[in-house]
Amino acid sequence: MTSTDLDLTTTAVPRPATSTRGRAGSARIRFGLAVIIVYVVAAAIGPWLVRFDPVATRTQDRLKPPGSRLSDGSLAILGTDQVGQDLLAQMLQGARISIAVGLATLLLAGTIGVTVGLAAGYFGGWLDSVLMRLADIQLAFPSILLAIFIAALLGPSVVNVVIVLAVSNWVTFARVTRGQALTTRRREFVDASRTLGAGTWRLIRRCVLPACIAPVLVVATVEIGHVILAEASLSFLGLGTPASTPSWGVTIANGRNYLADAWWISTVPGIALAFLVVSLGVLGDALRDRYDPRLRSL
Amino acid sequence: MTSEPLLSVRDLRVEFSTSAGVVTAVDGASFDVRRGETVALLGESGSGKSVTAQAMLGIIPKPAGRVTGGSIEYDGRDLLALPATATRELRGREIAMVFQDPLSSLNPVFRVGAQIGEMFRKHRGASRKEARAEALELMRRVGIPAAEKRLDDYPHQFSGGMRQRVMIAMALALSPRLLIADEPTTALDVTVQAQIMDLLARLQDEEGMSLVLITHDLGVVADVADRVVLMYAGRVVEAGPIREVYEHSAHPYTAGLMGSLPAIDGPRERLTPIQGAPPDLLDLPSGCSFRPRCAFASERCADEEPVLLGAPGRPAPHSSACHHAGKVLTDAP
Amino acid sequence: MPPETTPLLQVRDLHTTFPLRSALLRRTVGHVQAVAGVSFDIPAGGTLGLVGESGSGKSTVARTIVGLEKCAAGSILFEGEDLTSLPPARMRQVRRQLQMIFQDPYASLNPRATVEQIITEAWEIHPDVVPRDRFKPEVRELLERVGLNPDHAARYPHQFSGGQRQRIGIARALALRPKLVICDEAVSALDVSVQAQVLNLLAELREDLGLAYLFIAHDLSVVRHISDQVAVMYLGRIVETASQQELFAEPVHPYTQALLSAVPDPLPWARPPRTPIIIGGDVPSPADPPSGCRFRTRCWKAQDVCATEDPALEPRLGLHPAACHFAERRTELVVG
Amino acid sequence: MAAYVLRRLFFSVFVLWGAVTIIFVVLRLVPGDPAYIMLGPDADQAQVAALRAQLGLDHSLIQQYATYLSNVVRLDFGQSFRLNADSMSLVLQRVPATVQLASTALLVSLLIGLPLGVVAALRANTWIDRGISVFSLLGQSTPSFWLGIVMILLFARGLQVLPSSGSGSWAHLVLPTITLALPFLAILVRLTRSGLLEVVHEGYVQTARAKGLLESTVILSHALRNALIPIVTVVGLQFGALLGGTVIVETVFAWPGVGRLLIDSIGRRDYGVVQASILLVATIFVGINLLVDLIYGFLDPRVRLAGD
Repeated sequence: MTSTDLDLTTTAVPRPATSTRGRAGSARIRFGLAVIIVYVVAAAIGPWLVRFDPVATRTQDRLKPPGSRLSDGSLAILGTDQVGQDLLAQMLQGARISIAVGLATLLLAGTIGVTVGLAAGYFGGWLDSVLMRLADIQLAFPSILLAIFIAALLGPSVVNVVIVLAVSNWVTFARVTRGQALTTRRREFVDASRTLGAGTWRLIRRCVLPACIAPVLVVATVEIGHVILAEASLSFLGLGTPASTPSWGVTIANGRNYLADAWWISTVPGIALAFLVVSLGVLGDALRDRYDPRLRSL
Repeated sequence: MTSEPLLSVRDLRVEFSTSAGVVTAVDGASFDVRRGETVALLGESGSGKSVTAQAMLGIIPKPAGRVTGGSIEYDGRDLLALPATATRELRGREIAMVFQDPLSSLNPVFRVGAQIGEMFRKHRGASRKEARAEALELMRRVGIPAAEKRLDDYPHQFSGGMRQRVMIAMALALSPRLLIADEPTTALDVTVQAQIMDLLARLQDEEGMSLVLITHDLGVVADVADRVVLMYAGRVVEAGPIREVYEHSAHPYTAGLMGSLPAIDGPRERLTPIQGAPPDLLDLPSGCSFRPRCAFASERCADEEPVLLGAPGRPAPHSSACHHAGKVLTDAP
Repeated sequence: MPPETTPLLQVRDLHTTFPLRSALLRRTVGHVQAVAGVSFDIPAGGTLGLVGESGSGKSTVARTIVGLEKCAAGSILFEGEDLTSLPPARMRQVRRQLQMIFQDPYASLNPRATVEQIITEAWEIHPDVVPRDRFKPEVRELLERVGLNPDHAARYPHQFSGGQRQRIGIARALALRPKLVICDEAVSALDVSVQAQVLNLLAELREDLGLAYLFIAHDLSVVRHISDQVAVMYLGRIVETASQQELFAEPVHPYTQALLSAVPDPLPWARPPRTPIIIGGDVPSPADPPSGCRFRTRCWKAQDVCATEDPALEPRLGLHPAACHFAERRTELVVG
Repeated sequence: MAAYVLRRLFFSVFVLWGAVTIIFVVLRLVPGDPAYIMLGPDADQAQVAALRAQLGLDHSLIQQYATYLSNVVRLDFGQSFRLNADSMSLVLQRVPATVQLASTALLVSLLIGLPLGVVAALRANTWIDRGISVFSLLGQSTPSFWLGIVMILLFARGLQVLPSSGSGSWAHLVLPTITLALPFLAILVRLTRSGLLEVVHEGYVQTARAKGLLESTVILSHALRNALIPIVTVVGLQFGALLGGTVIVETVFAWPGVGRLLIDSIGRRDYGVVQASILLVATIFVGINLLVDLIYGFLDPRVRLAGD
């Protein structure tokens, strides 16, 4: 009965007056989206503008610092690597791979995770116990180790990276979806639909699934940054994408041997990678603050 | 009962910043609490009664909420003008509070004995052993059976009624002169509510302290309160001795509340509820906030905000903030 | 009740249990009897008030009748058909005449659906009730019926106040043209002023549509206001049942007497002073109910026999049924 | 409490069994002959046949699983053909180095991360909070292998104040520790901040204020103790990421730990060592999580007393 009195104080507290700032985090959302759009556009059309040939080697253009003129008269804005490849071209190609791997992994992990989470959360009982124990085992196993193990056996390839990362990332989606399904299933409006005679499928489709969309999207935004980082880590270890499709991780690993002579090979792709992941993090945080503050621990 | 007020709230204003805008939760509330008396602070959702209590204790959640005007004089000192350390010293020692939901109000990770004993340890510098003995004594006083055994239990191991007794024991630890109870029985069952109200009345009698009972339930306080202060949309709309106010309501809101209550005896009649919904604090009407729900409303009510004045033709301490108080009094059954 | 009319709803010896799981292997190690043998009738157009405190099982009774919980034993006869043994297709047909209004006006409406979608869902599930092209006018009519502005059909629940939301919940329950509506604490979450509005609306609807109610509440004044018959529950059982007039004027079970005595009275000065009955303790856990009479642990009249012999719910003192070995008339509790 | 400990112990064993089984399943799921994959393309027929016999590949899948389990229980992962030694003892030799690195990183993270998180929460929405949040976001987003390289560039090659690789002295420990600790520390800051912000609006914190306690007592005793409860679980799980991170950090800094052995063994297709390393790290992780569960039970009486 005093709930409104209390609501007034509790809901008001976490943020200062937002009247001057518009809706929660809209500036951060705009920033994150803008950066991501730039990356996506660069990844999509960049390789068309700056040609990249994975097998070309031009020994006369090896290890040129950023801003150098190359033997064919072109300008290497970000310098060249140990075989004379233009670093910018390589990075644009890398962006394409990172984003593609990230999206494909998310789609796969998300589909598996949401399905498992819905089943566990909605039906409960032994199905929930079995699925969630499975998720617990998965969580109790450091995911990068699992990824390393599978990748070591499967060998480096883009498809394998996606599979490996999806296997180690579905749990987050499953847990969030399960939690949401569980709380939604217990809400009175679901009971109300049941008293009207609604069947299981209708309840999942009309009541439970819509309630899961916002948190799943938030998780997806946060997770895609993690996935891109993990992909780069695997590639750095030589277990990710093969040398013919050099992702940022591969380029950074290659540059390690030339740190003394060519610092840019390792540092520049790292900055690009970190900036993308930071932007995804900013966007994810802002979306979470706006749509689902309960997911803070992610 | 001396007439000298222990606590005197004057023109209190409290604002909250919410995502939807700034809300005036308390808008110029004034009332007194005299020594040893029981005052009921009555109101529905959004009336500002709980925020008023928080302001009295100096625990308005910051930074969203802030007191923007008025004074709260306690024993001659303005609490709002005192430095933070001074008001903190008063809390627990002079003014104590019991909250609505005893489960969330007790710390789940500490034993109840330690939570009660903390009052003695932190305020009086008592040793662990002394604090424990004091806590035990208090638990017995508030009627917790097998208190020695329960001293080392955690809040989740208690029932709702027992938890509220623990809260009361904690509040009474340092024999405060003013106890504020914010909806102390709302979360409890009827039979347990009767136990807690009985306990509060007994303890007040023993301690001779002043008691402010905050509630939405007109019936709960009728037996125990000396005076009642009714709030609506952050303002005091009617105040006076409880029987006088209940039996001769001089504000249409009070009269409406009385008409909304189904009776426990006598013939069953159709209820005469108040029209409309409780006020939206973000979008209050001009003049009298109750105007849109009021059968007596006139043009004057839209233009001029009514102030708290003596109810016409009624004995002195009864006041009402209504331009049509006289008509309300004569029209009532 | 005259024997020639079959009651609309007959509940006989209803039991509802919840499994109690062990922490270690999550195996079922026992059962909580939330409802332990409850029987009552509701005639067409009648209202039964079911009162009790938390843990009494009153809400579980409601949820079991509408099929939200599984019935462990006993029967639920609706117009003579047993809901516990009907084939699924017939069940859907019967159950739709039995609708529910929920407690929480915030949680009981899907926040992502408009008022129109909330109400028409019933007709989508049961396409024979209202043809699709009649949806809009029927929604308007229903909204008007429950006192809402029909132009607000496209709004979302959060745009309404608590009382208005509860009206939407009532409209949804009425969409399938039920004969029985179960109100599970339907007014307890509302402010006093709004609660009275909704109570008046429920009374109007009963008169206009010939509805029967199972009205569940913890507030005795509210139950008294709306019910014809009243049953008092304690720990999964009915301890006393009578007509509204008789129960409030001459309660014979100690628990009912204590409940009545504890009802807050806004005008105590208007009647002779009464000695309140304050019972100690709390409701015991339904997982481990006391032997014999379940109320004996809090009863001031309890004797040895109460621990060994479960008192039957049968007419006592020539009055109405009560489950107490030491039933006693007490009229001073309420001046009638 | 006893029931709770027993429950968590049971679960730990269950998880280890699951990890062992996952390795078995993955090994068998990969297309091709496991013996052939493990030995690599340049192995001769005799070697393959010998390994097939050792793994029991001629038997049914269930028998293979039984053999595998019994080998694991006896810590028998076979001989390392490349290094000519028992696989498990090879791994065990490397454990101290990894434990040293991981525990230093954990300690550093806790000592810096928790206080930073508390400060950020107490100064929520001020520039201090924003600064800490930006730091935390950067820490979480910076790829650790890259950070390691940049730090080698800066401190080892540029300023020449710290060694770039290898182990032996405390100076060797500095850069790997920072690299390994940063992401973990960042998460800790964030969890502490949000956890504390969540509980400061709880009723019991209001009660603590109403009791007239010092603000520091209110926050550090009443609020933080409750905020720690969810943090502890997540910290336990995130410790897995820290252990995984050792693989990368050890590779970057040529730190002679299990992680580097693992990567080297993958390169050499020395799968006995690979399995042994992974299972060992998994065991450490499960052990840590058991410890975390016990701390959790200690912090939250509701969990501890649930079984009683």
